Amino acid sequence: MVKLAEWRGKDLFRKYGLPLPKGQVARTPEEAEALTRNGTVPLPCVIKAQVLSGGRGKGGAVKFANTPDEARVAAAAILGLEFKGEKVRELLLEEKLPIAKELYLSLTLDRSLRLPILIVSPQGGVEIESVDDSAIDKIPVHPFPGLASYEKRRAGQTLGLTGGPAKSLDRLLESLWTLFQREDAELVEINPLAVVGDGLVALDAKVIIEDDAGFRHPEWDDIQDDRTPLEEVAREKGIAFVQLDGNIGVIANGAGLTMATLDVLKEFGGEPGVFLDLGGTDDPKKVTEAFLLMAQAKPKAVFLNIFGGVTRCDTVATGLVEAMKQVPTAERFPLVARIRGNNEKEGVEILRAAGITSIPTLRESAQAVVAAAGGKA
Amino acid sequence: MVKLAEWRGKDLFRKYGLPLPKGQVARTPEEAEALTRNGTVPLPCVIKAQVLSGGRGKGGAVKFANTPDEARVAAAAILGLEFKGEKVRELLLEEKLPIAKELYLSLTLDRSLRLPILIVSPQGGVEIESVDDSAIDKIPVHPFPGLASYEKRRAGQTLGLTGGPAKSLDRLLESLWTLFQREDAELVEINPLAVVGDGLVALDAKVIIEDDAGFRHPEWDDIQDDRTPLEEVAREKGIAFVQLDGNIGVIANGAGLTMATLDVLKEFGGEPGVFLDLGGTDDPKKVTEAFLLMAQAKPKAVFLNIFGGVTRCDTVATGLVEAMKQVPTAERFPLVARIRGNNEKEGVEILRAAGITSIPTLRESAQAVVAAAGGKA
Amino acid sequence: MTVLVDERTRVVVQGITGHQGTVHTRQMKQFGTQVVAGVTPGKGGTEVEGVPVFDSVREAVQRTQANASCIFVPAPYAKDALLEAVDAGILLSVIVTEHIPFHDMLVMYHYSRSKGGRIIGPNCPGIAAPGKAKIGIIPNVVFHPGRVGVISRSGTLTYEIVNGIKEHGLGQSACIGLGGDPVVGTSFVDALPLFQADPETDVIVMVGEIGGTAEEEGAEYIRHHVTKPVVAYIAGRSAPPGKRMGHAGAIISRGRGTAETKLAALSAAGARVARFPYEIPDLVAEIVAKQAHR
Amino acid sequence: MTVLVDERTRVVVQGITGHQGTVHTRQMKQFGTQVVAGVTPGKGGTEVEGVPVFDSVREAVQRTQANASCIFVPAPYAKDALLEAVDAGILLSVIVTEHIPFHDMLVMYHYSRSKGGRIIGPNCPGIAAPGKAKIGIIPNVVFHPGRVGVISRSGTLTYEIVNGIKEHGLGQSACIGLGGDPVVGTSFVDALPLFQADPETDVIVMVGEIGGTAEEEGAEYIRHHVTKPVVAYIAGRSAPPGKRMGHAGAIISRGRGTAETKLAALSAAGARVARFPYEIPDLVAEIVAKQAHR
Repeated sequence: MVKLAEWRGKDLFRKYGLPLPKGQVARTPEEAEALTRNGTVPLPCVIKAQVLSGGRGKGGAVKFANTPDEARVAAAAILGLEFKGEKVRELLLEEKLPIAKELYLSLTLDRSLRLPILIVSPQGGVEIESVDDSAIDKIPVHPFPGLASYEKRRAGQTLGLTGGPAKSLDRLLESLWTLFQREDAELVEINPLAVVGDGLVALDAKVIIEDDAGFRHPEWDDIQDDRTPLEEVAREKGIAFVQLDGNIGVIANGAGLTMATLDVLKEFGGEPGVFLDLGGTDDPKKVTEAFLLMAQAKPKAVFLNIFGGVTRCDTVATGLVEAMKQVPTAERFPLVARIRGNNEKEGVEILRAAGITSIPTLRESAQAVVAAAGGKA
Repeated sequence: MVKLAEWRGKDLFRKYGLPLPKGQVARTPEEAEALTRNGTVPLPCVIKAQVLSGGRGKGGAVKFANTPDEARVAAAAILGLEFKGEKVRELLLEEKLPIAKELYLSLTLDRSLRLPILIVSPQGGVEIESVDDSAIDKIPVHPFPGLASYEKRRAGQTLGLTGGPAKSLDRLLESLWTLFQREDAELVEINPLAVVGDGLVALDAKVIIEDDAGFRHPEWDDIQDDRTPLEEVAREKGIAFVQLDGNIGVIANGAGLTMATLDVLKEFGGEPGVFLDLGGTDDPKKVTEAFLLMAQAKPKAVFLNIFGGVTRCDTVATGLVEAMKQVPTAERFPLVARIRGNNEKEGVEILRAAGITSIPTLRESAQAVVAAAGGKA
Repeated sequence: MTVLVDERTRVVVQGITGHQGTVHTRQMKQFGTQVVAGVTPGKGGTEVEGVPVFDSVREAVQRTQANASCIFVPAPYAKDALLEAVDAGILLSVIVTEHIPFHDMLVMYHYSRSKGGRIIGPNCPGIAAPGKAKIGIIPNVVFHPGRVGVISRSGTLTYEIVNGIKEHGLGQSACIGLGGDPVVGTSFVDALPLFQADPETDVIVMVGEIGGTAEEEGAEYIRHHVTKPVVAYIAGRSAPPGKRMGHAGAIISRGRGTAETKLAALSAAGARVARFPYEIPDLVAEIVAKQAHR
Repeated sequence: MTVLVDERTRVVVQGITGHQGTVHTRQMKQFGTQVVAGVTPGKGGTEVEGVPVFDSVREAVQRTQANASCIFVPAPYAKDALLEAVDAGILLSVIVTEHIPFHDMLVMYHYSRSKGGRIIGPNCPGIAAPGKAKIGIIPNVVFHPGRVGVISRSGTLTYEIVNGIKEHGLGQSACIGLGGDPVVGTSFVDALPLFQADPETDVIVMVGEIGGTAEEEGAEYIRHHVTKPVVAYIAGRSAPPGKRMGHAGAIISRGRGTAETKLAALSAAGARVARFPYEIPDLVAEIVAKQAHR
């Protein structure tokens, strides 16, 4: 799941021939001024912070400018803002267009139908979650025949388009469908999609690409995402790692078991701070790496909960003991372990030899780690 | 059904990135000489008549040349040849390659499976009809997932390819499949497909495109086909018209009825010379046009056999009477009519007024027209 | 139900506002068919021959519970029309349109089938069960209710034969015109079991033509699964190879699809083979007479 | 047959020569499964764990009558592997491979379905029926033949729970790991009817997690069609929205897919809901004890 910044999404849109306002990225106030002064971005223009979180408008991250000087001032005001933890480093400057109507349009996956779904609403410019279901049309699209003309007509009808804008929609949907498939997108959202004159223009572009398809998209390699630096390192190592707000680090194998472990900790008053899913591995080095990564997150205590399958208990124990050697004494954390399943005996023995006791039940081990972290259990 | 000349087929192949020998079209002996002299076509080269019928090799329509002078002489020998009724006007000159092996490969429609089918054989360079079934592999390809990698591997295995040629096959099949679908082809055949060095080269190219898909291929408009001039005129008017060897012209409505009428005539000793299927029409002008077209084929007698459905009997009768007025007396032909079905009475009456009697049974009317043409009935 | 259609069949006509659509809507209604809706995008809200027109099949189905479609839209739009019908839940579609590219038809056929749908045609006259319902363009006048089932790749030749059966004092249980294209939604092997299973059919007439192997496959099916008497005719005995005889599917290519092999296969499968179209009613009458004697 | 597999299941392992393929072929055989063939293109003619290896699934099926597939091939080739299995006539495929792009899986799912095939997974531990057969990677040791059916979106959590059932002195009729991806071939609504219909299953355990609405749809199915007792657990109650929790499918997006709505739906449908994984065996034992009393 890689969210693209608006300007990257619009670069993709441009590649597939979708209708966009004239615009350009700026990284300094001076650049913003120059772009508007030399006509690259016509005036009046809108200046938008390129951050991944939504709700920019309300947060002061979108401003308008009528002159190059105004553009510089606005750019200076937005650049460097912290926006939901994300610093603004890029701005998108775009011509301000005479909007007749704002619509909503997206293509995403319907997990239940197991089909792509085209979602349209005549109420654009607001979050789609806030729009009443009766004003939203959901059109499943089957990948075999692809997006059919009758489906495009249906979308046009729901959006209340006729004439030029309806024709524009036809082409736009064709392009968007191609983009959705070829770029392995999880979501392409245009909100608002604006009626301007006799056609349509995509005022915003939200694109989420599926990183599992990265093997056919070498061009994605250098794309920044909204992962934390540690999450990014974990991703490169093939470890599922999510930073949360608490102080207990959880290492488990398997997404379900890891989540269940978090749930149990929370139930006993603990606050999980790291979700680390080892996945299936029988390489002790990967386990060591995972632990060292965990150490970098500076947890108050760590809970290791393993049910051995593909990942054997002795492999995990070996990797863990090695990791503990490598963590400087000052950075060590209390560790509670529970290892069960394949090669359990061997694993428990390896841990014991290193001075770590494996507590066999989930309840007791969870309570122990919450206590170690200073929680209420 | 439009058969493309080899050079046109190869132009399409080139567009889709299929591997071809270096080559160029020549229309005069001098051009042939120049192309080989200036290196456009490397020597030694092969010079092939661009005619649509097969078996060119045996017919003296393919020659080799080692020098520009030989190329000119060979070109002069081939140009102007009559080949199964078709005059040679174009030559394809191509470099002669060191062929390690000749294979067969085609993509066409399997009507029973209702699927495209990939046909491969390690025995290339001969007509596929003469190859034993055990040396042919037929691989159905479903349009939903498209040509799968495992299908390409299977083709490579049947062709006995490994290493470079196998990799070349992979790319070639991908391109050919794309061409087959995008160009609305009925048949793409490469025979022989040659192993040359570490790769593959398409030595011949047979492409048949489906003219029903012409609405999405304006680029086909100027393509010559192997239709006779009258057949071409008929095609433009939307009349199914086939010239045969006999002397009785048959006009009927509907392909099945027209064929059945031919069969009956033949059974009674007649020789059908024109198959003219009016199709479904209720425009008397179209009927008139069909008759005038028939007159141009100079039949000894004409049999009109109509069963009125969409095409009403009175429409046909009106059109026929109008046509008879327009045919010069000298070119008139004996006409036997049988009109049945929708508005039969009205039609029979119109014909009677013009001096034409409709014979209601197929047997008697067929016998009458065979007699009129001087046949044995 | 006789075969595929009956009094409960509720037809939506796609392309109803075109000339053909309008004419045949009238004739289908005259036949007694429940034509409940028409569809032409942009013409929703109007009426044709007393039938309400909608902008989409989905709307037509929601409002009128249409359960079968008759498609008259021009070839370039036919694929879309069929997909629309299938996605609207319609499981029986008769496609009259001719000149649909076979690449389109491959998608239409396999998509429809994956949803459990059946296509008759394209380039076909449709299906009719006298006294019950008709979807398509076979002239009403040739029919008379009876117990002869007709399956044919032809159009007018079918009318001629069906009419001949009527003129012999017999009638038809149902008639399916499969269509003359290389790829058809319903072929002989698909249609034969319907008539074999139909209690209202005593004799089956099969009208084939040159091109492809649909008749040979039908013969194979007859050999193993059909117990009712079959009378067969093949058009195109005198057709030369390599020439497309009016129908896109009627072509002898590379030595395959000749009338001889088809006739031999049908004959070997136990079908009575007619040499002339006008022999068919005679053969049928003969069989019916024998059945009556038993 | 219990559920999907039994003694007649003949497994071909696609990607058998890889590390995972080899290890799990051995373990499947140890479980008692008939692993009859392996496939790795280019490795035909070799053997792995006593199992003959072929170049193609078609060949494997022709020679060994394999009727189910276990797919271990890497994500970029998984789509092709599944298509190959389906085209070779295999109607049950377990895909262990993770990280398959969902766009690929959409094609795999709909193509397989159009041919009447069923996919378990991808990114799943597979299916096992103790004493009969196993396709996939669930550790053999957690099983004991019995009458509890388990359906789960998780891997190791399932092992833990299945093992807990065993440690309670109970056993399993079958266990299906559905897989953790957003698009899976078999979902709760597809698996529930199998256990409901299975005479060897008395209780159904359903292990869900956050993301999507598969549990809600399962609950709806339970409400209308399942008469057997159901014990349910949902992992991810403490997960924050917008974060992918290990599984590609485990994400709360735009307020949908929370544990709360799932638990509420299951509870309303009459399922017993466990708050902790270790409560599941207790609840199951309680139900079994009551059933014995009746």
